[in-house]
Amino acid sequence: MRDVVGLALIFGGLFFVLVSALGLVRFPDFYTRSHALGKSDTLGTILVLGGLAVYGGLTLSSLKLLLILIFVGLGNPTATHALTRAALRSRHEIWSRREGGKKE
Amino acid sequence: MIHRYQGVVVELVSRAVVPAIQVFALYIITHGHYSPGGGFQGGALLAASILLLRFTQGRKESYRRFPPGAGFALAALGLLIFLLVGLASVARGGSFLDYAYLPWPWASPETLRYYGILVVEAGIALTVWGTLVVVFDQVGTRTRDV
Amino acid sequence: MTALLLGVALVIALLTVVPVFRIVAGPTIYDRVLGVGLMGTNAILLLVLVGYIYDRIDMFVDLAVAYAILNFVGVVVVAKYLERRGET
Amino acid sequence: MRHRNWVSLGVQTALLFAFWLVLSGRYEPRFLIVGALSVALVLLLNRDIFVLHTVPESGGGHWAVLALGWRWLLYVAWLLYDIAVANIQVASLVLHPRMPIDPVLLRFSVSWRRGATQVLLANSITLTPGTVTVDLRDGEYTVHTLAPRLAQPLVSGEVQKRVASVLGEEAGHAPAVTWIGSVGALEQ
Repeated sequence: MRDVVGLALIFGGLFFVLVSALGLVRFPDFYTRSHALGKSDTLGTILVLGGLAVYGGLTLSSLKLLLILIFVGLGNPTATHALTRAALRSRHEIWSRREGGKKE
Repeated sequence: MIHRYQGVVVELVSRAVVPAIQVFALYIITHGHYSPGGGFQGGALLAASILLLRFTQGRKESYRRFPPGAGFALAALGLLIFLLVGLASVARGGSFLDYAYLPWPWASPETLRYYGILVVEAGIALTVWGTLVVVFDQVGTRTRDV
Repeated sequence: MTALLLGVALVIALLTVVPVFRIVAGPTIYDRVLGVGLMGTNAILLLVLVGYIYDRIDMFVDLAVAYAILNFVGVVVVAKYLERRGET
Repeated sequence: MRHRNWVSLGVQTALLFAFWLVLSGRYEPRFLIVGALSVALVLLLNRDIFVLHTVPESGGGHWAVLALGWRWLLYVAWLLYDIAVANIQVASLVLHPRMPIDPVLLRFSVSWRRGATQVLLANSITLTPGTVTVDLRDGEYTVHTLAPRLAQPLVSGEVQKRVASVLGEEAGHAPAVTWIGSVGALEQ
């Protein structure tokens, strides 16, 4: 039972890691790509680490996995924010459909 | 290069994360012979936490917490600890860093080895910590006006 | 079970090619740093998975914590540097 | 030092020592002593930057801390659900062959002044549907969104209300939102 739940979480996480990789390729500009790190990759990491913690059972290592999970959940959005902020401060323009933008 | 970061997000998250990083670094230092790591890695993590503060708190705040000269002092202190422990065993007829010969006769060799390694790791960590911060400060102030 | 985890680890290792592509192709410096950040989180996952595969999770999880910390510090510091450069 | 700074010092000590216990995994006296010394050293080094000092007092007596913890749990559960929804939306956008995105910036302000609440809102925005907090200055948020409809919870003020209730701030009304098409337009 625990194995099944853990595996389901791991594969769910794998899907989102895949989505973030795809997003990094397909999105047209930096700001849209940052959504891949800020969201998809964070959730993917949380799911995979959570799945591994469930799979491992209640051990010290699983608790440490939860610590990494909290750290990534706090650090990833902050890093994304720091980067997008730096880009905005440097007047990096956003891609917009209305202005018929071309993929960078 | 080091100016007050106006972004409250990065500043507050760093403030929350830095104590945790330092506790983790101390864990790495003190559990060096049971898990990966040891003095060098722990010292590098301590230096990373100071760099994070340097970048997110601005020069004035950050220099008050960790003055530029403190890096030299820490590095020297670490080296001194390392040499003292090493030479203490030489003085009692052992070889350099032979913990069993430390001048603490009522402790068993087992205990001596544990505390000897602990103190030496702490010395290495202090040296690495101080040196890395000094290197960063030098590079940072050199390139600031370029 | 180990075989499944090995498969997951292989897929993540293959996916790491994508951030590398972003780091090489750019086009802006921000894209490159973003690629580094994404590669970092993938590396954390790989470390933990390898720990389970080799049954040395107690050791690899410490490495993963250290890597997570350094990844965060690295991206924030580079972002801060880029911000200063951009403001002038 | 005011009373609530002592409380936050106590909470910080407990958190760090619990962190140490999880990391160390050895509970012989010598490791506990080393742990206590380490935590004391870290507390000494960082005594003036505890982030808990900036967390607003939620009123009430000693039970207030427990109530705060409970509200946090509820909030994190809601956030996890929202992150899942957000990612399914982003995934559908990424996997869609024509990729129907229409990125815009939007800008709104909040009335609360405490850093902790502002940061919580900023990171919640980054994690939830189609939005990334690009800038935050004096309570004024600049948000990048993949498509205007994805930012609906922000426009209606729902996210702001939830974050405010966690840390006991004034919720306020639905914010006045300005939509901005480009970074160039932001300058004026």
